[in-house]
Formats: sequence, structure tokens, C-alpha cells
Amino acid sequence: MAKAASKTNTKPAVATFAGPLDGKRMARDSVSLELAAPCSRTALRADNKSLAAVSKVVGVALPKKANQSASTESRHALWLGPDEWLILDFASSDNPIVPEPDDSKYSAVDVTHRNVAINVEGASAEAVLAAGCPRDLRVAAFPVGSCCRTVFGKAEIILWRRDETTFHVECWRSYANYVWGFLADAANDAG
Amino acid sequence: MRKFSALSLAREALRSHKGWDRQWSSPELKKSYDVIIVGAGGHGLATAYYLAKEHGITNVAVLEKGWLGGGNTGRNTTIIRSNYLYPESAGLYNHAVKLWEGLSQELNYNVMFSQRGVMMLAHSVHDVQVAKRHIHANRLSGVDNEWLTPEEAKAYCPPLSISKSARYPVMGAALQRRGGVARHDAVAWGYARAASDLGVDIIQKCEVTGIVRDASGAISGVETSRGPISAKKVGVVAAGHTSVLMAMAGLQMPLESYPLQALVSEPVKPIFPCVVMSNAVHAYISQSDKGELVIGAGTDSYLSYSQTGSLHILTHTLDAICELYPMFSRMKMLRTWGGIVDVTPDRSPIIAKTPVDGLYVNCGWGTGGFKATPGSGHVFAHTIAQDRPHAINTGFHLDRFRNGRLIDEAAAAAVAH
Amino acid sequence: MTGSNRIAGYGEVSRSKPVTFTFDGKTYQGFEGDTLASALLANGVHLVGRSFKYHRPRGFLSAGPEEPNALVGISRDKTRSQPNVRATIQELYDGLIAESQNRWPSLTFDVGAVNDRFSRLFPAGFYYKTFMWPRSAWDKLYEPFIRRAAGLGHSPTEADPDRYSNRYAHCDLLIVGGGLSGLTAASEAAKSGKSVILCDENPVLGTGLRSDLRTKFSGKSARVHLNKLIETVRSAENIQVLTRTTAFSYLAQNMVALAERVTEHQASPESDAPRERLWQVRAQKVILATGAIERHMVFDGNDKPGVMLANAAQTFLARYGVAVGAKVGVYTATDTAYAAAIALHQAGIQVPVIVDARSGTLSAIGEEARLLGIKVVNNAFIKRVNGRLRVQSMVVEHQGTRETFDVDAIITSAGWTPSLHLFSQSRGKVAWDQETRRFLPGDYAQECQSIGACNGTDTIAELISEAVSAARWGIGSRARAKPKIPEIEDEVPASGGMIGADKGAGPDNPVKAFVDFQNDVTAKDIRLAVKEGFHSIEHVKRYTTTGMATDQGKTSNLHGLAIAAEALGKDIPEVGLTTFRAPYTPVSFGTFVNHNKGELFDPTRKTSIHDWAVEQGAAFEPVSLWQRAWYFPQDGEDMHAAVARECKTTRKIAGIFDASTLGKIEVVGPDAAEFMNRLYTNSWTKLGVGRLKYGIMCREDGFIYDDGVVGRLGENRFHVTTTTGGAPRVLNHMEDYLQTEFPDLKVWLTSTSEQWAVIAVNGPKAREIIAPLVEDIDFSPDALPHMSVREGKICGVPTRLFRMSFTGEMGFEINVPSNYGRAVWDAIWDRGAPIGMVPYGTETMHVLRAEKGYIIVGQDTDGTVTPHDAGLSWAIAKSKPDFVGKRGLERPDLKADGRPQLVGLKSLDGKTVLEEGAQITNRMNPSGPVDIQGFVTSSYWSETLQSPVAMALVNGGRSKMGETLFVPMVNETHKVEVCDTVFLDKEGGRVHG
Amino acid sequence: MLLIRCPYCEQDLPELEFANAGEAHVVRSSDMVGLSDEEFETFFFIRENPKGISFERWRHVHGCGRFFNAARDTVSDTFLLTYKAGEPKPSLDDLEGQKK
Ligand SMILES: Cc1cc2nc3c(=O)[nH]c(=O)nc-3n(C[C@H](O)[C@H](O)[C@H](O)COP(=O)(O)OP(=O)(O)OC[C@H]3O[C@@H](n4cnc5c(N)ncnc54)[C@H](O)[C@@H]3O)c2cc1C
Ligand SMILES: NC(=O)c1ccc[n+]([C@@H]2O[C@H](COP(=O)([O-])OP(=O)(O)OC[C@H]3O[C@@H](n4cnc5c(N)ncnc54)[C@H](O)[C@@H]3O)[C@@H](O)[C@H]2O)c1
Ligand SMILES: Cc1cc2nc3c(=O)[nH]c(=O)nc-3n(C[C@H](O)[C@H](O)[C@H](O)COP(=O)(O)O)c2cc1C
Ligand SMILES: [Zn+2]
Repeated sequence: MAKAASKTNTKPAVATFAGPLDGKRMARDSVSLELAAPCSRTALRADNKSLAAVSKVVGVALPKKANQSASTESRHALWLGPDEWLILDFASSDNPIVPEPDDSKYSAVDVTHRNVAINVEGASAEAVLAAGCPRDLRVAAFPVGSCCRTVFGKAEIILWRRDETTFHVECWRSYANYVWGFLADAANDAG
Repeated sequence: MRKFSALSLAREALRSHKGWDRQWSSPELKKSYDVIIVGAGGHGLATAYYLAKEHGITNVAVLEKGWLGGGNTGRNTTIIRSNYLYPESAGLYNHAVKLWEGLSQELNYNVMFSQRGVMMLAHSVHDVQVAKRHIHANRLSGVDNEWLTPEEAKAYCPPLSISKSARYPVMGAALQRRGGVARHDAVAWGYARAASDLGVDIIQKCEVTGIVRDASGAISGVETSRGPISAKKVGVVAAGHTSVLMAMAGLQMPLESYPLQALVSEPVKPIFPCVVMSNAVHAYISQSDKGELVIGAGTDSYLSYSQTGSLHILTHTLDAICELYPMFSRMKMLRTWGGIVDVTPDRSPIIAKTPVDGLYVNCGWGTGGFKATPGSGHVFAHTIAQDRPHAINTGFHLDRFRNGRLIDEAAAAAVAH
Repeated sequence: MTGSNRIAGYGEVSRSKPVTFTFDGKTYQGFEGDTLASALLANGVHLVGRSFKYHRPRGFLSAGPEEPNALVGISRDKTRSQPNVRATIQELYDGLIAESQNRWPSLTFDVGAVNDRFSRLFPAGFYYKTFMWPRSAWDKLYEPFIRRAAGLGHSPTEADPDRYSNRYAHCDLLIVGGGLSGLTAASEAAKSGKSVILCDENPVLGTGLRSDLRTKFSGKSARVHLNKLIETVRSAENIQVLTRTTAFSYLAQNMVALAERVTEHQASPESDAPRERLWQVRAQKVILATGAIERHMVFDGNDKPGVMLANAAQTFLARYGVAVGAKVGVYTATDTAYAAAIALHQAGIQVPVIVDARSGTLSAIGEEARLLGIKVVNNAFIKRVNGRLRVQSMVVEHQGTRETFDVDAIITSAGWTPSLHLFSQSRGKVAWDQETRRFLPGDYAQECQSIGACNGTDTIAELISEAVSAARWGIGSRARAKPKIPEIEDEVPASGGMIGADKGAGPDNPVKAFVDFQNDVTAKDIRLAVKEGFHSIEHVKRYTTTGMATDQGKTSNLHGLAIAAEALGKDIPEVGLTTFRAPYTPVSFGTFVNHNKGELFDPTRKTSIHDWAVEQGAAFEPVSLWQRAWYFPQDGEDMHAAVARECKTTRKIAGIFDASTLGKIEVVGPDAAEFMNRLYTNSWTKLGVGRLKYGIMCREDGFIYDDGVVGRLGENRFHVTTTTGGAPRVLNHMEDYLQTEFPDLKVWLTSTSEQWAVIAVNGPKAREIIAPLVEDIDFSPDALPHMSVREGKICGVPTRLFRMSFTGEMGFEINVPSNYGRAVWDAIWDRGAPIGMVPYGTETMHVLRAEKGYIIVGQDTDGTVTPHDAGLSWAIAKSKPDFVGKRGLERPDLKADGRPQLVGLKSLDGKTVLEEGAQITNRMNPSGPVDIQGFVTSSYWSETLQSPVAMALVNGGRSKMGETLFVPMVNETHKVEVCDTVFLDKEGGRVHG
Repeated sequence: MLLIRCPYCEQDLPELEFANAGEAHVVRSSDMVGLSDEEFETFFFIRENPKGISFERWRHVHGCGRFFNAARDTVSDTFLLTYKAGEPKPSLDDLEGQKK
């Protein structure tokens, strides 16, 4: 039966953060999977005219072409569409990093909790991703720093190549277990 | 026409089958006909047969751009059932099933109509509600359709996995025992033979390239790859190519043509006794009398007249097949192919007169018209002969897209096939 | 038994590595490197199967993938069995278990063989002509009989335990076929820096030429040349070599699908290695080097065990050191069979005679055979073959005279058929070459070239230069240098031959001369089809089933075509080929499925609170991709009891519900309100900041598409909620209009469905339970009235607090960032549980909202229901000039009287819970088809009202209030009264607590 | 699986990232309410469905998210051209030229 409450305090402790892949890790000979470091995320939308101004607000020069990403120390802007960027900040684990617009230059929506990221690292990282992603991920076609929204198996992901053999794979929260499971199954073969 | 029977077969065996004659003649093309049917698929041939048989109109030509039965009729997974939701649909498809039941004798051609039962799986509470809605509606309109528990479904189809831990557990099924399959080629050949015997001219390799109208705007004939032919009435029964043909008469249609694929496995000993459909996971399967598993896939997302589809569509279907029947994972795909299905906005067919005098159209069967072949031909023949619809197809007119009176089997969460 | 038919000094098998296997329970020995076929032949086993229709004894026709006869069942254990495996490609491994098929009780004595006796009764298409009388006998007798005869092998009956995998690959050049031409092309592309994939279905490369012991390359054997090429190719970094890998489908835009057999040849595969791997290769350029397939001669008894292709016999000798017989007769219409005969002869096998169908003077190699003492008769044919389970002798007819030769095997060749399967799948057009009488690649439809045997290039010298220039095209190299071609000696070009039946099986010979072996199609079957009016080759195929067996007519299609053409009195190209379709050879379903099984068949979406529900023993229901808590049974409760308790308690005290799966969309921008005005039927302009509104979305046709509560967080910011299943399509629908119809509007849409966990707390005690957890939000009723939203903190984390109700009770929907969802839920639970709050699931939610007459889109509507039908006219802003669906709603039928309208139903007996989906009539005992008035959309037992509640769509329903209608079930008919949809708290006081 | 050039990403990308969105250049009237039933039927139900060059909409839904237009040959399934939403409909004759 529904267990009754242990205590009935009025001022509860601040809620603790719990993600779907907490503590997950897997390693094969030539590839490893692990939950990426925590970061804050903002879905940023803005049109061309205001890029310069918005770049100032964000603190990163927003890239203008497909697959491009731009970075400062801890903050990264990933091009997702002509008027869309995903802003990641690894310095802050969880709070809105782009202020809501006072004017109507752009739209900033905090999606820190919407997504979960997995690091796929190792010589076979590309092959493991190739089990479910139909894009051409060879370095020539998808150089270091490239990013895009794409598919992995039956899930949508955001893919970001951090170096030749390291990919940052981001998906919606409720798809995380699926994406992890698929990556793990692929690692059994390609890893 | 030489009668087919065990006896005639035995007699011929004794003289090494020298006595058989042509199953249909290949006559010279005449200059003029009373009625021209465009398209020698099952529906077109059936239409011609019933025109001759029931309306005494024998000066009929069926024009076929390729080989008869080579369209969707020759490409379909042959599922036959009539447990549709709306009275109009149930009436039409049930009319067909009644004709199927006597078709081999009617045509003196064994079309191997096998009433092995069609089972439609429910995988969610919503599926169950929809299935029940169909079952109750069908019962009241005299169409058999019954509810099975997962265990009963398993008993009816032993290879089915009803594991509770399945991704989409089977929560029950709707079974139509009178449903089943038939030998698709035999249907086309049987109608061709019977129609030809009644005097219908079946002209293959004759593509209709134009539809000719007189000053009054009424139909006066067609242009073909083999020259012009005159006729007062033209019935277009061209499935995937309907839009192309109607455009020749200046009519635009509420139709889109998509690739639909199917595949067969290597032949194996009997393992799958019935027909099972799952719309939630897109998998339709039965076993042919030769032993292959016959599996229907989904449509591609784009228009195409290429009779080929994409690999990922097949893959998706086989995912589902192996999820529902894990034992088939080691079976091998023997062949895959595609057809061109003409889809209407409400997934119901159009069997109607058109705004053009003398022009009639039978189309929009999409992914599920084989089952209707005899009924469709029967009421379409009536529509052409009498210049007004048969009671059974009155609802399937073109006006519904103007006044909104759709017969939306799709929206009502009913399905293909 | 050990292989008594091995010939010393021949073959590539490792004789130091013996391997044992069983066939039909008998144990045999072979060697590593054998195929099952070569090992059985080494043991003198020719009889391996029975044909489909006549159950005729069959042996090996070929040594390769084209094999139609030698199909066996292979199994490792009872979960790992596989029917219809071609013994000619199955590599031998220690412990392999093989079974023959389609015979009973045994292979040598098969009852089914009576069909052969009465075969005259079973010509092509016989079943269309009989089994029709009496009508009733069809279901009872004939059909079961026909169905029992189905199939060859047996389907597996247990779930497949093995893994499969997938790889998307991209390359500059894909070369299909690792024979001489493929290898030559690949070695030219080596070190080019371009990425190249070379695949071949065989375990070794260079197969075509490996069985050629005769041709010399600059004085050396062909193998020396091959090995040099292989060395170059294998060592090149830019080339990925995939053996045991069949290119089975050539798709649009140079996508080629390959099936790699990873473990089929291993005795004990690693546990987690995939059995097969699917490769989906996207190539800039494709080179087809798929070779040619030898055709058999069509003559009486050509299917008997011991009759096989000449090249097969040569291959068994050259690659496996196996003699297919001690005395081998030859029947040919082409020179390559002489080469085979000479090879056999040189290996010490007796070759009593070469029968050549051709007339005229002997070719050079014919003379060579003569000089070796082999009798050569030309302008002759095999009249008959004696022997039942194995060839014993053959009767040769030569200008009217007959001579019988004792032989234990016959090798035949009618010539070579270029493999056009993939070329044709690529939508290239084949062209008939009148001079060599064969089909060759014509117009190409994609970035693709054919080389070698599949391109009809017969001499090695031509083949090499062709391969080199194709490779240069493939890697975009501008090299001009003439390829260096070794000096070729003793070559026997594979040109010429015949198509169709030879004299012995001519039009008026009623003999059994097989065209398609597996389906038992003879020359006379094809003639019969033509006689019966099946003039299109497609009809001939379907009426006789020629080319429809597992080998897809690789050896038979041309013969069938030629015989049909002859019967029609037409030229072969006039009659034409049937369509080549994927797969080139059969491919396991598992390979297509690869990773997508079990857990990975489809994503299973779970909320951040899911595990809590699991801990509480909740039952779940799938809703789109989500798993949602359905109800929370307590010690032994069934669903009904649990739901009754959850409902009662929620209305009396409080209930907590996980609503996280609701779709959420953040609509931001200066034109946000105007955008909402155009996409929803309601008006949003006047909605105040901090207020909520229930919105309805239609499609252009005016039917309800989705609904949900929308909150205005700021002048330019809306928090929109959608149905769980509708979330993706609603966002797509909004984006579509925003991008393509209203680009003038400055609005941005962002999905926040998963940013927010949503905890709904409903019931009289709801406020008291959550208030203490909340900071910076004034909870007083007028500060936070029904249908309003505030932003603040709960348990120290941000929240968007919705005051709203889908139950009719005072309700709150607490949005918190997902990763805090579980913690906040626990905190609320800790406060609520002690005062009796219950968790409830989707079923209780459905009941509670039904008592209030709130609709569920998709249950009370089905895509044919307008807002008016659903009784939601109040939610349509008449004043708006336009919104999506406004015009659609004006169509005649959508305004007509008598449309289905949503109403409530009371069971007159006060206790019957109607079945959802049950139909409604206006007559008590309808007999036969009746006029259906509507159907029940929602129906539950209301614990609160102690009566059933139901909603239904009834024709003209709202004008029938108070009327009695009928719900006919199988055994009884229920009486119902039409009533308002709101059953509880009509004045709506409870939401205020 | 088709290979589709997204005019916004300016790359050829796998079909799995895209969703077909039906016939292109079907204009939604600025005066919907003023449409006759026949005009509404034409707008909402009637489709070209050509055998040959079809103008159709695609969305790079699992990519940049943009809707765009394409001219594709429905017989060979090959794309002749893709272009951004709002750009004018290319002329058929020019396109016929490039057909394989
Ligand atoms: C893969 C697949 C699976 C299916 N599964 C099922 C199923 O399980 N159950 C079911 O009930 N239905 C199924 N269907 C649908 C069913 O096949 C069709 O609805 C039905 O066969 C249509 O028959 P028809 O005679 O109208 O069309 P067709 O058989 O296509 O005949 C139309 C004919 O018109 C000819 N034609 C076209 N243009 C011209 C012209 N200009 N001049 C002359 N002739 C022309 C064509 O060549 C063709 O032969 C399936 C379809 C496909 C493709
Ligand atoms: N010209 C002829 O008709 C003919 C006939 C017999 C032998 N030969 C000799 O054969 C050689 C011809 O060389 P070649 O390379 O053109 O042919 P080949 O037969 O040597 O090589 C073709 C290779 O491609 C493989 N293959 C075919 N389809 C495949 C598919 N879909 N997927 C994967 N692999 C596939 C075959 O198994 C074979 O290994 C020469 O030595 C020639 O003398 C030619
Ligand atoms: C019900 C059904 C069963 C089939 N069985 C087989 C079969 O056993 N072997 C085969 O090669 N093709 C089989 N086919 C497919 C046909 O060979 C062919 O692919 C199909 O009629 C489409 O024609 P096309 O491929 O020539 O375009 C079958 C088709 C159908 C509709
Ligand atoms: Zn894009």
C-alpha cells in the first residue's frame, strides 16, 4: 500500500536534482559512454537582424552557418537552425543563463532539464554512432566542432563533435534511456 | 469457353494438355465501343464482367497499358475483410465478401478464397475502445466481428507473442472469421476469362493517352497508344494513375499516389494459420498457400509512381513483425516490391459519376481495395449502365469533398487493408 | 565417413584441419574451408533434397549462391535453426547439423513423390482449374490439402536469441564483387586517398578465377595474379574489404544495402558478436563487378542428382579438391565446359564423352579435348538420363543414332548470364546484345558503372583495362597511363552458348526438361502457359511460377524467356525480362531489425516520477510512446476497486497525479497573442497576464485537432499545453503555419514538454497540502483564483503554479523543472499522505473528468467532431475575422441538422456501466441491420454519484434531452436517457474549495 | 532512403531527418471566409498528384526545423531542385530540361 509519510515537516529541504542517467557509465575496448558533465541550457531563437546584439547578451558570437558552433571558456553556442541555437554553459549546473528579453529581439527558453547529454568517446565513437545515425560523420564531412540536430535510431538527438573521437550526444530526457541502450548495444558490436 | 473441372483436367492429362485453349482472347481493337474501361486490374475486369453479365452490355473494351492484373491487383497482400466502421463502408465491403464466397464457382476459376479469419490486434486502451466500437457497429449492420482476449488471440494464432512485457503488449483483438485471403492473380485472370467469354475485348499494351470530349463537353472516346477509339461511356479504374487520367478530361482529383511495399519470406511449412494485422505497429501478415509469409509494409511519405519504396519502411515493418512473432527473426526475405496506391483524404473510395457526361470513376482504394474487387466491379457496372449509383455506392460520390460529408474511416481510427 | 572423393594436390581446404558434421543424422567429415556442399560431395553424397511440387530427388546444381536445389535446414540448437540454407554457400564448421527438407518419411523414400507419378495431372496452374466442386469441400478438404503441401523447410519456432547490428556507411567508391574485375578496380583505387568499400558475398576474394586452373598470367597461374591483387587491396588503408557480404539492394541515390554474415561460419561464435550486420552504404560512385552465372542445359532428366553445372564441377575440384564423380559426362553449348572437362580429365576423372549441342567445326579447345582422348560428339543432345537417386547413365542422340554412356555425374553448360540484378535494381535499363545474344547493361540511371563478366566483357585483357578505367572514374583520377596487362595464355573466353530448350526437349517432346528446378517448372509448362494465352512474360512467370523460387531464377529466367519467345514466335527482346527485385539473395529478417528489438523496438518514455509509481505497485498503460500510471491497486484491489477508492478520496480529501506527459510549448514574441488567435478557436487578446484559458485547436477542416489549458506568463509569453499524444503534431502544425502562412508574425516556439514535470494536486485539501511548500506566491483565493498561474518557488526550486482543475475539485498543477520532479513529488506526498491523500492514475483522472463532462480529445472526439458537436461553441470566438478551421466549419455538412452531438447518458436501471464503443439505436429490439444513432465514447462507474456516467455522440443529441434510447448488446438491450454531460456539481462550486 | 538537399543547411542529408509536408504552392487565401465551398474544396482536398515533376513541401524536422519546397520527379524519385519557402515557383520547362 502507499507508504505513509515518515515525517511531516513544513519547510522541506531544497529539492535535489535527479536525472535519468545519473551515475551511468560503460566502457568497451575502444569506446566509452558516460553521462556528460552537468550544464545549463537555453533554447535561443533570434532573427538575423539582431544577431550582433543578441551575441552580446549571450556572450558568444552566434555562428551563422549549419553545423557551426562557437565557444568561450565554458559557454558554447550550437547552430541548430537559421534562427535557432542551443546555448550550453558548463560553468553553471542549473540556472537560466540567458536573460528573458526585455524587448522583442529574441526568445530565450531555459531547457536545462529538457535534455540529457551523453559523452561517447574513443576510437570507435564514430562507428558506434553510425549504428543509428544516417549522417555522414567522417571527419572530412563532420569536422571537430561540428554540431547538428539529427536522428539516432528512433530518437532525435543533437550531435556535437568535441574532438576527433569524442561526441556530445544530447536528447530529450525521456529518450535518454533509449539512446543510452542503443549506444550500448552498438558499442557491443563496434566498440 | 472450355469448362474447368477435375474431369477436364484428367482428360487433358491423357493427351498431354494439348486441348486447352486461350483463357482470354486477344482480339483486334475495334474503332468504337459502347463502354470503355480504362485499366485491367481486378476492379476494371470485374466491372466489364458485370456489365456484360448483369446489364447485357457486351460491346465493351478493357484497355490496359501493361499486362492485365499487373497493377496493385498483382502486388497486394490480399487481405479480405468487411469489418469497417461506417454503415456505408461495411455495406460495400460486405457486399464484396458475399460475392467472394461464390466467386470460384461464378467464374469457373479457382480464386482460392480462403476464409481463414482476419485478426486485428489492440495494443492500447485506445485501440481497445476503437476495436469495440467497430465490433458493436458491425454486429448491428450484420457484419461478423468478435472480440478475443489475448489468450484467445494466441490460441487462434500460435506464433503470436502475448508477453505482457512486450513493448506493445497485445490487449486483445477483433476477429472476423469470414475474412481471409485469395489468390490475387487468379482473380484478375478469372474475371478476364469470364468477361472475354461474354464478348468483352481485353486489350493489353494499350495505353490511354487522352480522353476526348465532344462540343457539349460529353465523352466521345479516348486516344490511345494504338490510336483513337470512340465510346459514349468511359469508366476509369486506374488506381495509382487516376489523377493522370482524369486530368486528361480536365478534372482534378482529391487523390495522392504513394508507394506501398510488401515482401515475402522464403517458403516454409505451414506455421501461420490466419491473417493478423496490427495498425499500432504497422504489420500485416499471412502465409500463402505456397508457404511464404506475405507481409505488408507502410507507405512512403512522398508521392511516387516508381513502384519502389525505401528500405527504412520495410525495416520498420520487420521490426514490428519480429516484435510480435520473435520466432521469425531467422526467416529470410525472398523478395520485396512496391505498388502505387491512390489515397483519398478520408481513406474511402470514390465510385461515382463525374461532372463530365459519360465519364465514370472508380478509385481511391488506397491500401485496401483488393478485398472490394467483386463488389466494386458490381456496383460500378451498375453505375455506368444505369448512369446512377447503386444503393450501395451512393455515399461514395465526389461531392463529399465539397459538402464535407466524408466517410472518414481513417479519422475514426480505422485502418488500411 | 571420410571424404573418399578428394583428389590429392587439389583444392584450398586445410586438410590438416578435419571438421565433423551431420546430415540427416549421419556423421561425416570434411575440412576447414569446405562448404557443406563440397564436404557432402567429398563423401559421395549427391542426393540432398526434394523439389517443391513433384518431390523429385535433387542434388547440387551449382557451387554458389544461385543454387536452387541443395537447400537444407541448419541448426546449432533448438533456438537457432534456419530453413532453406543453400548448402553451396554454407561454410562448414565443427558440429554443424544439417537436415534435408520437404520429404517424409525419409529423403530416399518420400511419400510425396507420388505427385511425380501423377505429374501429368499437375501442370502449370492446374489448381485454378479444379478443387471447386462441391463448394463446401473447398474449406473442408481441398484447401487444407493444398496448404499442407506448402513450403520447403520448417520455420523456427522459438525466439531468436542472437544479436544483429547496423552500420550506416559513406564512401567515395563502392565496389560490389571481389572477382578479378572488382579486385583489379580496387587495386587501382588503392592509395588514392579516396574511401573505398569492396564487398563480396564469398569468404574469399577472386572466386570466379580461382576455379580456373588453366589460364596463365605472364606464365604464372591465375591464383598468383589474384593473390598479388588481394595483397595490394588488403594492405591499402583507404579500402575497407567486406567478405561474406552480399550487396542485396541497390536503392535511390546510390544507397546500396549490404548484408554481412558475421558468425554463420563459426563453430562457436562469441556470445555478443552480431550474427549478421546490415550495412547501409551511401556511395558517391558505385562499380558493379558482379560477374556472370552459368546456365544449365534444358533436357529430359536434367534435374537428377549428379547433373550439375560445368563450372560447379570445376569449382569443387579446384577449390575443394573434390571429384563430383568417377565418370563424368559433359553436355554443353559453350567452350568453358570443355575447359572444365579437361580440368577434370587432368585430375584423373574419367570423361567418357563431351556432347556439344552446336554443329559445325570444333573450336580449338574442342580439338584439345580430342587430343587428350576425350570423345567429342557435336550437333548432338542428351535424350534421356537413367538413374533415380543418382545419375547412372545417359542416352546421347546424334543424327538419329543413340548411344548410352555409363556415367555417375553429368556436367552441363548452356553459357553464361551476366548478373544484371543490381544494375537493374538501380533503375538502369538493360539492353539486348544481338551479336552475343544476351542482356547487358544499357542506360545507367545512377552514378554507376559495370565491369567484367557482368558487363559481358569476356576476355581478361579487356576486362583488366575496363576495370582500371572504371576505377579511375570512381576515384576521379585523371591518370591516362595504359594499364599494364599481364600476358594471358590458354584463356577460354566465356562467350557463346544457347538459350532455351535443346532438340531433346523441343516443342513436341512431352519430356520433363526442367527450366526452374525448385518450383518444378518444365519447358512444357511454359509452352502450356503461352498456349493458354499468357503471352506477357510476367504472366508466364506467375502462371508457371518460374523464377519465383528462392533462387529467383538466376539460372532459369533466360531459358524460360527463350522458350516462351519461341512459342510466341517472337524475338527475345520483344518478350523482355521480368523485374529484378531486392534482395539479390535471401536476407534474414533479423538483419533488417538489427538493434531495433525488445527494449529498443521503440523508445519507452517515462516521467521523472515514474519510478515512484513503480515502487507503489502501480499498473501502467501505454499512451503514445509514454508509459503512464493507470491506477494504484492496494493490497489485492482490482482496477475497479482501486479506481473507486482513488475517486472517492480525491473528492473527499485530495489526490496527487503525475501529469508530466502533457505536451508543453512556449510561445514567445511580440505577436504571440495574435498567433494564438489564428491557431486556436478562442480569442487571446484579452487574456490577462497570470490568467489561464482552455483552448481548442482545429485543422483547416474545422474538426477538433487538439485542446489544452494555456497560461499567459507575460504580454509576449504563453505557456501552452497539449494532449500527451498530440504534442509533436501540434508543434509541427504551429511551426507550419508560422513559417509558411504567417511569416509576418514575430513569434518563436519552443517545446518545453520535458523541461517541466507536472504534479497535479486536486481535492478540498489541495491548498492546505501544498501551500507551506511554496514561496513568493500569495495563495489567498482572490490572489490566486481558479484559472490563474503564478511563477515562484516550491521546495526551493522554480515553479509555474497553475490553479486549474480537470477534476472539478480545487486543483493545482505544479510545474517544476523535471530533474526536481521526484523530489517535489516526495515532499508533497510526505505532507499529503498523513491526511489521507491518495495517488491516482489515468483511469481515475478519466472518471473524475467524465463526471464533470470534460472531453478527452481522441476518445470523445475522433477527427470528425467539430467544437459545436462537442458542445464547445462557447470556445469559438465568432468575432475573429479568421482562424484555422473557421472556413471549414461553414461547410454545409458541418452545419447540417442531425450531426452527432456530445451528450450524457444515464442508464435507466441505474447500475449498468455501458461499454465504451457500444452503439445507440432508437428501437428496442433491432433485428437485422439497424439505423445507428450514435455510440458511447466514455463510460464509467461513478463512486461519488453511486451511479454510472457516460458520454456519447448521438445524432442531434442535444435536441433529445430526456429521451430514451437503446444500447443493444449481444444478450440484452440497455435503456438509456439522454442527459447533460455534466453529472456532478453543475454550478461548479467545488473548484473554489 | 532519399538524399535531400536542405536549402537552409545547404547540404545533402538523409531522408530520415525530413518529413514530407504535401503539395507546395497551395495558397491559403487572405480571405478564407470569402471562399466558396468549391474554392475551399480545391484548397483543402484537390491535389495535382502529377506523374512527373511534383512541387512539394518538406520539413527538415530533425535538423534545422525549416519548411522548404522541392521539385521532384515522381517517376524517378530524384530531386531536381529544392528552394526556400516563399521563393517563387520555378518554371516547369527549365526543370524538364534537367530530368534524367
Ligand atoms: C503492396 C500492396 C498491398 C496491398 N494490400 C492489400 C490488402 O491486403 N488488401 C486489400 O484489400 N488491398 C490491398 N492493397 C490495395 C489493392 O491492391 C488495390 O486497392 C486494388 O488491387 C486496386 O485494384 P484496381 O483494379 O483498382 O487497380 P490496379 O490493379 O492497379 O489496376 C489499375 C490498372 O490500370 C492500368 N492503367 C493505369 N493507367 C492506365 C492508362 N493510362 N491506360 C491504360 N491502363 C492504365 C494499370 O496498368 C493497372 O493495371 C494493397 C496494395 C499494395 C500496393
Ligand atoms: N565473362 C564471363 O561470362 C565469365 C564466365 C565465367 C568465368 N569468367 C571468368 O571470371 C572472371 C570474371 O571476373 P569478374 O570479376 O567479372 O566475375 P567474377 O565471377 O570473378 O566475380 C564476381 C564476384 O562478385 C560476387 N558477387 C556477385 N554478386 C554479388 C553481390 N550482389 N554482392 C556481393 N558479391 C557479389 C560473386 O560472388 C563473385 O565473387 C574472369 O576470370 C573470367 O575469365 C568470366
Ligand atoms: C501475395 C503475393 C505472393 C507472392 N509470392 C512470391 C513468391 O513466392 N516468389 C516471388 O518471387 N515473388 C512473389 N511475389 C511477388 C511477385 O514476384 C512480384 O514481385 C509482384 O507481383 C510485383 O511485381 P514486380 O516485382 O514485377 O514489379 C508475390 C506477390 C504477391 C502479391
Ligand atoms: Zn536544414
